[in-house]
This record gives sequence, structure tokens and C-alpha cells, in this order.
Amino acid sequence: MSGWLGPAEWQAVALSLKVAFWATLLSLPLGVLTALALARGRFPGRQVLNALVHLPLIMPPVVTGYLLLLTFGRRAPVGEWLAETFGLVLAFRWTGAVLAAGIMAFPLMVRAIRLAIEAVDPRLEQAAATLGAPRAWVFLTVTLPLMAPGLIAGAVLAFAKAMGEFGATITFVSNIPGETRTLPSAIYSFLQVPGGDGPALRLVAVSIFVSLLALALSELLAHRAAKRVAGR
Amino acid sequence: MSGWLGPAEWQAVALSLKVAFWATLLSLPLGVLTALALARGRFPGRQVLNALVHLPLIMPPVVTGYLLLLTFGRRAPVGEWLAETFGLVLAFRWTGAVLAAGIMAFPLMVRAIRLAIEAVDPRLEQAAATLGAPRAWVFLTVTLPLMAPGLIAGAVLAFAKAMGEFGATITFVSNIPGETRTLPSAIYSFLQVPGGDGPALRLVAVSIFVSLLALALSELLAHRAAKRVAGR
Amino acid sequence: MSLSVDIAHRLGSFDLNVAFEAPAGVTALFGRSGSGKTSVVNAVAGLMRPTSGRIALNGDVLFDAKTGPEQPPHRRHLGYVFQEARLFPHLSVRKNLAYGQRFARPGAERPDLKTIADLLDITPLLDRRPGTLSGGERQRVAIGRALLSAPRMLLMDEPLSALDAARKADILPYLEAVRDSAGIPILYVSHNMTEVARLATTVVIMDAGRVVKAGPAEEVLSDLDLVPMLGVRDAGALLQATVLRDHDDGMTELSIAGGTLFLPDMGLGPGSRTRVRIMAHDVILADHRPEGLSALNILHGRVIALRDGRGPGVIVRLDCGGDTLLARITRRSAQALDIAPGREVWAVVKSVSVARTDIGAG
Amino acid sequence: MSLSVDIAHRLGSFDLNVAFEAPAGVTALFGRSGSGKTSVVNAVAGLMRPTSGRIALNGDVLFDAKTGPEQPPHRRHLGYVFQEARLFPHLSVRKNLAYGQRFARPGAERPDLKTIADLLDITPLLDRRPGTLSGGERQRVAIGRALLSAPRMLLMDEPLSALDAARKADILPYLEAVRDSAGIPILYVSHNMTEVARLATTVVIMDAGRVVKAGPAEEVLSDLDLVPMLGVRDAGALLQATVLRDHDDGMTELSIAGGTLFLPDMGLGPGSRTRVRIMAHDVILADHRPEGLSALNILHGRVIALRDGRGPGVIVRLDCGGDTLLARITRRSAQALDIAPGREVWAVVKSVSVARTDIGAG
Amino acid sequence: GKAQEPVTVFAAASMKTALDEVAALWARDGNPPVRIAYAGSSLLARQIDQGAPADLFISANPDWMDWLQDAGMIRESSRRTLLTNALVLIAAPQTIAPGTTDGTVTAGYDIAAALGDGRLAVALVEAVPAGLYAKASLQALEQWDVLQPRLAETDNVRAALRLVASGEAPLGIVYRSDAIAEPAVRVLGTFPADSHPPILYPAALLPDAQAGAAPFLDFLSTPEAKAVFETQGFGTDPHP
Ligand SMILES: Nc1ncnc2c1ncn2[C@@H]1O[C@H](COP(=O)(O)OP(=O)(O)OP(=O)(O)O)[C@@H](O)[C@H]1O
Ligand SMILES: Nc1ncnc2c1ncn2[C@@H]1O[C@H](COP(=O)(O)OP(=O)(O)OP(=O)(O)O)[C@@H](O)[C@H]1O
Ligand SMILES: [Mg+2]
Ligand SMILES: [Mg+2]
Repeated sequence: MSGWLGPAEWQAVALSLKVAFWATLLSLPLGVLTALALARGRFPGRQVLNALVHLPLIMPPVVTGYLLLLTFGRRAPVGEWLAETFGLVLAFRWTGAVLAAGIMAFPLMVRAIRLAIEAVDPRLEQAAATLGAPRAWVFLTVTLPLMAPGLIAGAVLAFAKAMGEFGATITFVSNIPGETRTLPSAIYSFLQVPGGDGPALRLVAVSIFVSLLALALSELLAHRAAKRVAGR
Repeated sequence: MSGWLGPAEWQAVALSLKVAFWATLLSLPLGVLTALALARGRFPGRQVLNALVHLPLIMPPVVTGYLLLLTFGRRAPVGEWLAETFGLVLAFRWTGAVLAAGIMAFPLMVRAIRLAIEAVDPRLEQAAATLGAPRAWVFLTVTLPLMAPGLIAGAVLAFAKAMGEFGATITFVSNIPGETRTLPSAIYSFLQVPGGDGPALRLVAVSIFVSLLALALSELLAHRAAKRVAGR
Repeated sequence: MSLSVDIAHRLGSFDLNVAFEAPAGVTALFGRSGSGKTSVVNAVAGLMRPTSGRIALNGDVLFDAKTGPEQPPHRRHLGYVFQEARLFPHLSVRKNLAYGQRFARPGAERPDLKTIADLLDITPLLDRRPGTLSGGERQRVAIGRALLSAPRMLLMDEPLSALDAARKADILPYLEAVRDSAGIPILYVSHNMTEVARLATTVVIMDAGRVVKAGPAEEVLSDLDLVPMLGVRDAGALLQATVLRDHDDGMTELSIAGGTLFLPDMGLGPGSRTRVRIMAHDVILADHRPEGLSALNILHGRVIALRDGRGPGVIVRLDCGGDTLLARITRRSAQALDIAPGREVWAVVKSVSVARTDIGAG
Repeated sequence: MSLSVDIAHRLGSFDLNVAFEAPAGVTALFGRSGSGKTSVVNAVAGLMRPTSGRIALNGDVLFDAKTGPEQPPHRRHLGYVFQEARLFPHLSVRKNLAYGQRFARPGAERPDLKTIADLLDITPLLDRRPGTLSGGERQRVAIGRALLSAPRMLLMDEPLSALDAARKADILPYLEAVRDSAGIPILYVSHNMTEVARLATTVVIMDAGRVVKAGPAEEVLSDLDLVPMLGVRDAGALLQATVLRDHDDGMTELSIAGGTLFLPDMGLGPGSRTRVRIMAHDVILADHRPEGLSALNILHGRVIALRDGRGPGVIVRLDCGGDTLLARITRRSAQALDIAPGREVWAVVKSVSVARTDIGAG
Repeated sequence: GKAQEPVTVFAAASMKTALDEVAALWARDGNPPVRIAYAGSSLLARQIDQGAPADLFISANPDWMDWLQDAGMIRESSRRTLLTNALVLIAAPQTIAPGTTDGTVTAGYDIAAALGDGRLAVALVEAVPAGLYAKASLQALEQWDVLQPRLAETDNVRAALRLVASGEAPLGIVYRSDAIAEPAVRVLGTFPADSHPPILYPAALLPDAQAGAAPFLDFLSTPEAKAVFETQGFGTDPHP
């Protein structure tokens, strides 16, 4: 199989996996918080937050990427601040690809988690409270486990989206081999030249294979979680 | 405001609305069926169906669009058959844009609906059955209303995605003014040329405005549905 | 009209293995918590598929593990009142009640929604959603919903446990009417012996997934062997009685095998047959016919058997002209009165202690 | 140790407006379905915020509409047994039981999980998930969970309604022990007068969102005005008694104001004070002291009042050496015995009719 | 049945500004309006291969036109080179870089030094025409090896231009036509025409093009149209 894909392609596969993994993992807690705020919060900016979360879904990816560039680029205030304060550079780095993929996947993740939160029976949380559990503990031991199916669904949607994200990523972090040249960028390159269809389709196959593996894993986890939630 | 966008841009806005509307509407019943099969079905091809549904999320949109072209194009067997049997031409028509947008939005829709189905208490469906209701009636009068919040979430995700879909659409139906030049395609065209950023951003604003309107509407509906489902 | 159940099933470590016949009338499933009552009802309703066995209603096979596919729940037309109400949260109370009406079997007698709602005292709730109802209100709506689906049989899993005495007293006569007039058999799960005694024509006692005893209510409930299982408090006898006449002061005179009984007016005409339940602890024994007591009912009988209970009590089984009567007295009294098999005694039964809810038409 | 509740709230068209004091011991909330009992308990637990009023436990203000933020539910440390069990479906029975343990107040006496599980007969279920439990099993786990959180007060909303008599008989003494030893007040919602009479030190009768009557159990339960509300079947009197001695045959001799009573052994030492409940329908009146009866308890008293009931019955209120006793007899008997205020009568009480579950320590 | 439809032109996206203006001229002269679908040349070529309802194809590079020609999907006789372009080195406003001599980027001009620690924005060097040309030029100027690890490749020229305009990349290589239209960037110099394959924009009619398509194609070569193209930075003489 190593002959089937060149080393540059394997590099792209590995990078895409790394990016999708971190994008999913890092956005999960934030996704849960956001979904929680949207599902349960009663603060004035709720609708604005909701709109904001959905923006990456609505806007063309290129625009999202460009906005990221204008915000987190080296010359951009936030980007500069991050670089100076934390030494965190995003533009042209794989970390930036993580950011781009995470942001593009965010609406999908939040929606799934929010649905799951809304399906949690608040009477169980009340019961936990009467037993003396503070809100955070109730959330960790009752709400979170009960919304596990949605959490898993959200994570797998985000992972798949992150594996496939192209527009925002290439716009924000460009296409630097080994650093930001993800699978979709590689596929795009092949598709641009006559005769590149073959290698492109090989990479598509790899991408599908990896994502379906993640999918199958998530189904397994979701099945167990659903059984738990049903109390069996 | 009519001075703010030219007639060609208004045309793109109208077309995108039309495409997103039909894509959402037509894929809803299929989305419900698919979600139902995935959530409740116990047939051998279940995992394959699940994988298939997720494909558009995993594959680069361009690849999806290209596959659509290879399947439903004028030269393609299915495309030819559809054209001859039903007079239905998809490639390079707005109907094809509906198909592309619908397919790209499908995984998001199915996931949301599936989560909602899984949250429906089967004991209520059992209760309906003991009252003499056949399965289809139980589904219509118990399952469907109880999963309304997920249905709405699925629809709004699909609509937003359909409004924003670009890669698969331009690949499958190209970017023909008045026929297949949707808002994202128009935005793309502007973004490809220097000085096009202004008009592009205006179109992005319109796109965001329309989608947020749909979002706000859906929140209202979902709120009501959630209240109903909670029995209040 | 008869349900025949003979099933086996395994739930985790719990083994269900029951066989019984539920003839016309009310069959009470009685047993401690976790003995498998709900599981049996679920199997009858088609919500649980037993591993083996057969369930038939009037010869119509609902399920047979041997001969293939069972009838799906919705074709069985059994009105099931669940242990938890299971109302449809998104529908108003009215729509919940009406849900099964459209599927009523053609030709079935269809009760009227308004009548049932009035009976259950839920008319003011009709436009509310279940989420705002109190526990007892929910349970009443669930009963109404099952009744209105015009079922072939009613399955009731502790339907009245969330209800106060007054509400029970309103609903029980209606269930009796259903049992008697509509000829709809009822499978009735309850922990409440008063309810069981009043309604049940047949009693099935379950323990740990097995049927311990099944048969006509009179027989099962006055079985001394079952006293420990039923609970001493609930020991008693069921007697067949015929109404002789209604008196002006609101009393009804009944004839039983061993004499006459006076009970509060039951609204039955002379000649009607009925059943009365006399709890063992409501019977006082005397060695002579006592006078000057407020108790109107004094029966003459002969001691058949004695059985020691836990504690200082004994249960005395009497024969009163053919009927069986149970009396629960202290061992001290038994010695004082020299109670032994063969002894002739008078049984004092306070007429009012045969309470309204303990009188059931038989 | 005392809970003071004075709240008003509106739920749709339902108006809740109650004020009562729940002193140490068990306060029973008694009322028909929909009278607002669960709403009151929810307010006490902090799950419902009343529009106005004040709730305080031992001077600790849980809620005061005037003075700002109420205590959140988890700070109140009230063990709530819900009308529906509300177990955590994703946790094993063991983890459900243990859930509140870690939040027990420092210094609180913590019951042991094993002890409680054994008491409730749920030890074999510890590793199961709630989804597989029967209705009664669920309810028992819910009781255990609340007990194990070592609460300052117990709120129990019909905790035993899904349980059979035997299970009830196991759990009630434990609740009594909690009441008496741990000094934990209990707010207890029940439709079951037997439970209420046994446990309650204070009774609050509710109707349509209002408190109809509240006070010490003896007083409220023997109030003739409340007979129609409590249900004739449940009328009765609570008497304070002192144990005189335990006899060899398993009987305990008690002294009450009006004489002596013999009851089945209660396992209390001589000198202990206790409460006995005598149901109105368990009392027979006689115009002379009857002889040769199996009933051991015959008290002498004087008629204070008569009240006609629905139907052919009357309730007679007697004064027995200072204690109040209720008797329910037929009008016919009342006439035959010439019952009228001032008349001296003998009250026959079957010792065993003062049943085990009707004896409570007071 | 496409007789009643307007003439449809498939054109490379980078030509939008100029071509829209020319089409407006054409329509103003009383001709039936044409509709122009813009996308990447590779995509348009594939779509034509799949039977897209286009009458005229204008590609941003000859490769895809050759590919279509090999497939027999264009009228060979109608094929012509419409426009040319040049490759320029651009700088962000804040970039401090030495000027080039005569406005030409030569082998002696040290792009790497001018970059500082920044990156050089180019279109995908293995895929997008502008990137392919840039690679060829850099190789010809013998700076490729130094610069290759310092590239910031983008999916199209316009994105490379945007990187420079926003200052994210200090320097970039784009078409002259792009640089001219973006006031935020400064042209440092043009790459020698012989450092890369000629940058040509071929056009051709499709086999079953409508009758109205040929006149429009011809119109694109009129002085009127050429003037528009030239203001946009394109060359109109394919054989200089
Ligand atoms: N949101 C609401 N709108 C209107 N009425 C309501 C609402 N919530 C509760 N109620 C009514 O308030 C009354 C009191 O309810 P609650 O649950 O306190 O009764 P309860 O005494 O506990 O009854 P049960 O014994 O049946 O459990 C009920 O009649 C109920 O219908
Ligand atoms: N999946 C399972 N695994 C193990 N045991 C189970 C399972 N499902 C049910 N049981 C057990 O089967 C027994 C019978 O349950 P069932 O609900 O029929 O009891 P029940 O007689 O209705 O009790 P209750 O009066 O408490 O409602 C219970 O002990 C229960 O724990
Ligand atoms: Mg049960
Ligand atoms: Mg209640």
C-alpha cells in the first residue's frame, strides 16, 4: 500500500488525521459549553451567539478563511497578541489548520450536542440537586452522560467535516507540504491538472476509509451510550 | 437596497433561496426515512447506508459534484435515463443545484433527525400500539411530533448548508447566470478577481441575513415544539 | 370470553413461568413487588415476546411460540393501563383520551368521551397537556384512554394506586359495570386486597415468577394456606349473597347460606345476586348469641380449623351453613372461648365493616 | 426541628395558598388527587419557586419572596422521594443509592448503604440498571437513595403506593426509627390513612390548594367534621398509650386514659409511651358490658356527639375517660341501642383490629 | 432545444472583470446578451467534456484546451489564442524590498533576501497555471531551490494576491492583470517572458455551438474589446 500512495500523500494523510483529531478534541468542550448556553441559557446575547455559531455553515469557506486571516494572521491584532503572549502562531501553521477545521465543523457539532441536551429530562437533574449535588457535579454526572449519544454524534460529524475541510483551510493557512497540506488540498491539486484524476481518487478513497473507520467506531460507542441512557 | 445589489445579484439571491428551499423540502421526507432506518432498522445493509449518508460530508465537495456529474450528467446513464423517462434534466440546471445542495446537506439533516428519533421514548409508541394504532399511524401521531425539535434542527441545518453550498454545486451544474449561478457561486466569481471583494462581501451579507432569518424562525418553531414535547 | 396464558421467559436472572386461565370477569394478578406481574401483562399486550408458550383470547391465538408470528399489539385490541401513565405529552388530555377511539373494533360498544371524563373527574382538564397534571390526574386520564379504545379486554397494572379513596370509590363501580355489562374481561394487577376482593372473580397469586395459586376469588382468598402470602390483614372470605329486600333506613337485607346479613343499601333490586367480603379481622367470635350490640349481623357457625399466625393471633375457619368464614382472634381469646374444631360459635360481623368498596356484584 | 411553610403560587387555573407548621416527627400531607400536595413538596425542595411567601427549616430560611435569593435545592439537604422514582437511568442501582452520599452534611449521621439495601430488599438488584427494575423495585431504590443522602429532612411523595403490604410492613418501622431517633422531620404525602395514622405526628389536610385543617394527628384524625373529607372508611381516633406489661402469650397490655387495651406484642418495654389507632368502623357499641366475646378490649365511655353520614351510618363520638373514640354504626343500631349524647355505652374493640401497621410509637 | 437560450460562455474565473465589461459592450451594440459562467479552467473543461450547454470556452491555460481538443470536444478550426499575460513579482505595502532594474526580475534579484522571514505567495505550483508558470520562472532564475520551502501556496492566483494585499505574505507572484487591479500591492518587477512557457488564453467554439456564438468570439478580437482587455493588464497580441 505504501507504493500506492507516495510519501507526500502519506504525509497529507497523517496531517489531515492530526488536524481533524485536534480540531474535534479541542472544539468538544467549547461545543458543549456553547450548546449548553444555547439550550439552557437565558442571557440577552443568546440569539447573537446562535447566529455566530452558524456563520461558518452559511458563509462560503473562502470567506471564513479570509476572515480568519484578517483576525489571526501575523499582521492581525489577535494573531500578533497570540504570538507575543503565548508564542502561538496560527497563520501558515498546522495549528491554524486545526483552527479553521474546528471552526468549520463547529456548527455541526453544536447542533448535535444541543439536541442531545434538550432531550435530557430536567427532572433527573432536579433529583440530583435534591441529593445535594452542586450544579457542576449534576452536569458532569447526570447531564453529560445522558447526552453522550449526541456528544458522539457531534464529534463524528466534526471529525468528518474536519477531514474534508478545504476552502477555509487553504485560504487561512495556505498549502505548505508537511505543515498545512491536508488531504483535501492534495486532492484539489491533483484535480487541477489533466490526468490528475487517478491520484486524486486514490486520496479520496483514503479519506473515505479513515472517516468511515471513525464512523464505525462512533456507532459502536453511540450504541453503548444509548443503552446506558435507556437504563438497560 | 435594490441599488445596493445589481439585478444579476438579486437573481442569484432568488435562485439560492429557491434551491435551498427545495433542497430542504425534498430531502426532509427522505431524511426522516433514512434516519428512521438508521435509528431503528435492523437490516444487514444498515452500516453501509450509514456510510453512504456520511459520504458527502467526508469527500471534498468538488469530488461529490464530479461524481454527480458522472452519474447524472447528460452523457451519464442515469442522467440520460431520467431525461428520457421523466424529461428531468439535472446537469447544468437549477434542479441539479437542488440535488447537489440536498445531497451535501443530507448528512447534517439525517444526524439531527436521527438523534431526535433516538430520544423518543419507545414506551409511548408501545402505548399507542396497545390503543390499536397501526405502526404508520403511531409514527405520524406520536414519533413524528415528538421528534419535531430534531426535525426543525435538521431542516435549518440543511437550509443553511444549502444556502452556503458551493463546491459540489458549481462542479455539477456550473455557474451559469440565471440558471445555476447561486449566491455562493456569485460570491466565488467576485472573489476570483481583484476588486471583487466589495460586491462579494455584500452578497455574503445577504446570505447571512437570509440564513439568520431562517435560523430565527426555526428557533421559534423549535421552542414551541420543545414545549409541546415536554407536555406543557 | 376467556384469556388463557401459558408462557415462559427469562429476564436476566429472573425466570418467568406462568400458566393460568382468566375467564370472563376480573382476574386479579396479585403478588409482591418484583414477582413478575407487569411482565405477564406485557406479554399479553404483545409488548414482550416470551421465549415459549401460548396466549389466546377466546380461542383467538395472540401468540404461539410454536406456530410463528404473533399478533402485533395494535391488532390485539387490549386496553392497557400502564403502571406509569404513559400519556402522550404533546397531545391535550382530550386528544389522549380520544387516541384509541378511531381504532375501535367495528361493532364494539363505544363509550362516550364525555361520560368517561365525567366519571373520572377529569372534564376540567380536557384542554390541558399531560405535563401539568398531578400524578393521580395522569393515572385517571390513562384509565379513560384505555376504556375509550373499546378494547376486547382491559389490562390494568395498578391503575388506582395513585388515587385517593374518594376517587377509587367513584371508579370501582364503573369497572364493575364494565366487567358485568360489557362482558369485557379485565386482567387487574393490584397490591390492594380491598380492590382485589371487590372486583376479582378470579385471583392469580404470583411469587417469584411462578403462579402459586389460581382460581375463583372465593376459594383463593379464603385459603388459609395463603394467609402468610396475602398478609394477615388481608385475610378474609368472599360470600355469595342474594338481596332479599331494601329497608327504609337505607339497609339492605341479604340472604347467605348461613343466615341473613344487613348491609348499607347497595342499590340492587331484590333477587339480585352479589358478593360480600368479610375480612377475618372484622369478625368477633362469641360463645353465645350476644345481645344489645350495635353489630347487626350475627351468624351461627361451626369451627372447622385453626391456624396459628405469626405473633399472638390465630385464624379460625368457620362453616356457616355451607359458606366459609374466616375470623382472626388472639390466641388468648381462643383459649378463653375454648375454640377448637367442632365447636359451635356465633360470629359477630359489624354490618358497616363490610364496607361499600368491599361489596361487589358477582 | 420544624419546617414552617407559608406560600402562595398560581399554576394555570390552580391556586395554591397554604400555610402550616411541620414540627419534629412526621407531617402527613393528605388530600385528594390534584389538591396540591406535590406542588407544596416541590416548593419546599426548591424545585418550584412560589410567587410569594416564606419557607424555613429550624429558622434557616430556605425561601423568602421578600428578602431575595432562595437557597438552591442542593444546599437545602432535603431527601426527596419523588412520586415517580426519577432514578438515574445510566447508573447502576448501587450508584443511584450512593449518589447523594458524598454530599452528606459533615457531622450528619450517615446510614450504611448495605443496611439500607437490605432493609429495602434491593441487595440483589445492586448491579442492575434502573431500566430493568419493576415499578416497586424502582420506588424502593428511590427511597434508599433519599435516605442515604443523610438529609436534614425527608420529603416523601407517596413513597409506598407501589408497594405490597409485606414490603410496606418492612419499611414503615424504619421510617418510624428515622423519625424518632435521627430527629429528621418527614413531610409525607399519602392517600393511605393507615400509613398516615401510623406515621404522622402532625396531619395537614389539603383541598383544592388550601389547608383545610392542620394539627396534631390525634386531633385532626378524630375530627368529626373531616369525616366526609377523609372518607368514612378512614375515620378513627388516635390514642396515647403507655405500655404496662408484656404477657407470655405475645400480648402487650397498655394503659390508656379510659382503661386498658391488649395488643399484639409491640416489642416495647414497660413504661414506653406509644400511640394506637382505633378505626371508627372497628368499634362495636353495646348497652351493657358484653361477656364471652373473642374481643379482649372493652372500654366504658359516654356519648358526646352523633353525626349522620351519607347512607345508613352514623358516627358516634365517645369520651372514654378523657380520650376520644369514634364508632361507626348503623342508624338502625343507634336507634335500637338508644344512642344519644350523654348515654353510657361499652365500646368493643377487637384487639387484633388494632393492626400491627396501625401501631406507631409516639 | 437550446436555440432559444442565450449564448453561453464558459470562461476562466480570472477573466471576470474584463470579460463582463466586454460582454456589456457587446450587448450595448444591440446584440443578444451572452451569459458567462466563470469557474476554474479545469472544472469548465471537465464540464464541457460531460456535455455542458456551453457554446464558447475561454481557458486560462492551453493544457485544458488541448485536453478538450484531444477529446474532440471543441471546433478545432475556431480555436485561437485570445489573450496573453505576464507574471509579476508583487510586494505588500509594508514590505521593504529593493527595486528591480528595468522592472524585470532577473537571476540576480534575490527574492529570498527580500522575503525576510516571510513567505512567498503563489498559486499551487503543481496544479494551478499561475503556480506552474511561477515555478518555471523561479527554476529558470535558479531561485527555486531556495524558495521552495518558503512558499505559501494558494488554490488560485487571487488568493495569493490577497495574501500579499493583507500583508500576510510580504511578496507574491501573480499575473500582471491581477496586480494592476489591486491597489494595495506594488509591482516589483515582471518575470522575463522566456523564463516560463508563454501565458496564453485560448478560446474555441464547441462543436454544436449556437450560431450566435461565433460573432461574439470574433467580437472579442475587435479593437474595442482589446482596449478593455489591455486596460485590465492582459496582452492582446499573442505573437509579439
Ligand atoms: N401548569 C399548570 N397549569 C394548570 N394547572 C396545573 C399546572 N400544574 C399543576 N396544575 C394543577 O395543580 C394541581 C395540583 O397538582 P399537584 O401535583 O400538586 O397535586 P397532588 O395533590 O400532588 O395530586 P396527586 O395526588 O394526584 O399527585 C393539579 O390539579 C394540577 O392539575
Ligand atoms: N432485563 C432484566 N434483567 C433482569 N431482571 C429483570 C429484567 N427485567 C425485569 N427483571 C426482573 O423481573 C422481575 C419482574 O418484574 P415485573 O416488572 O414483572 O414485576 P412486578 O410484579 O410488576 O413488580 P411491581 O409490583 O414492583 O411492579 C423483577 O424482579 C425485575 O427486577
Ligand atoms: Mg409492575
Ligand atoms: Mg402528587
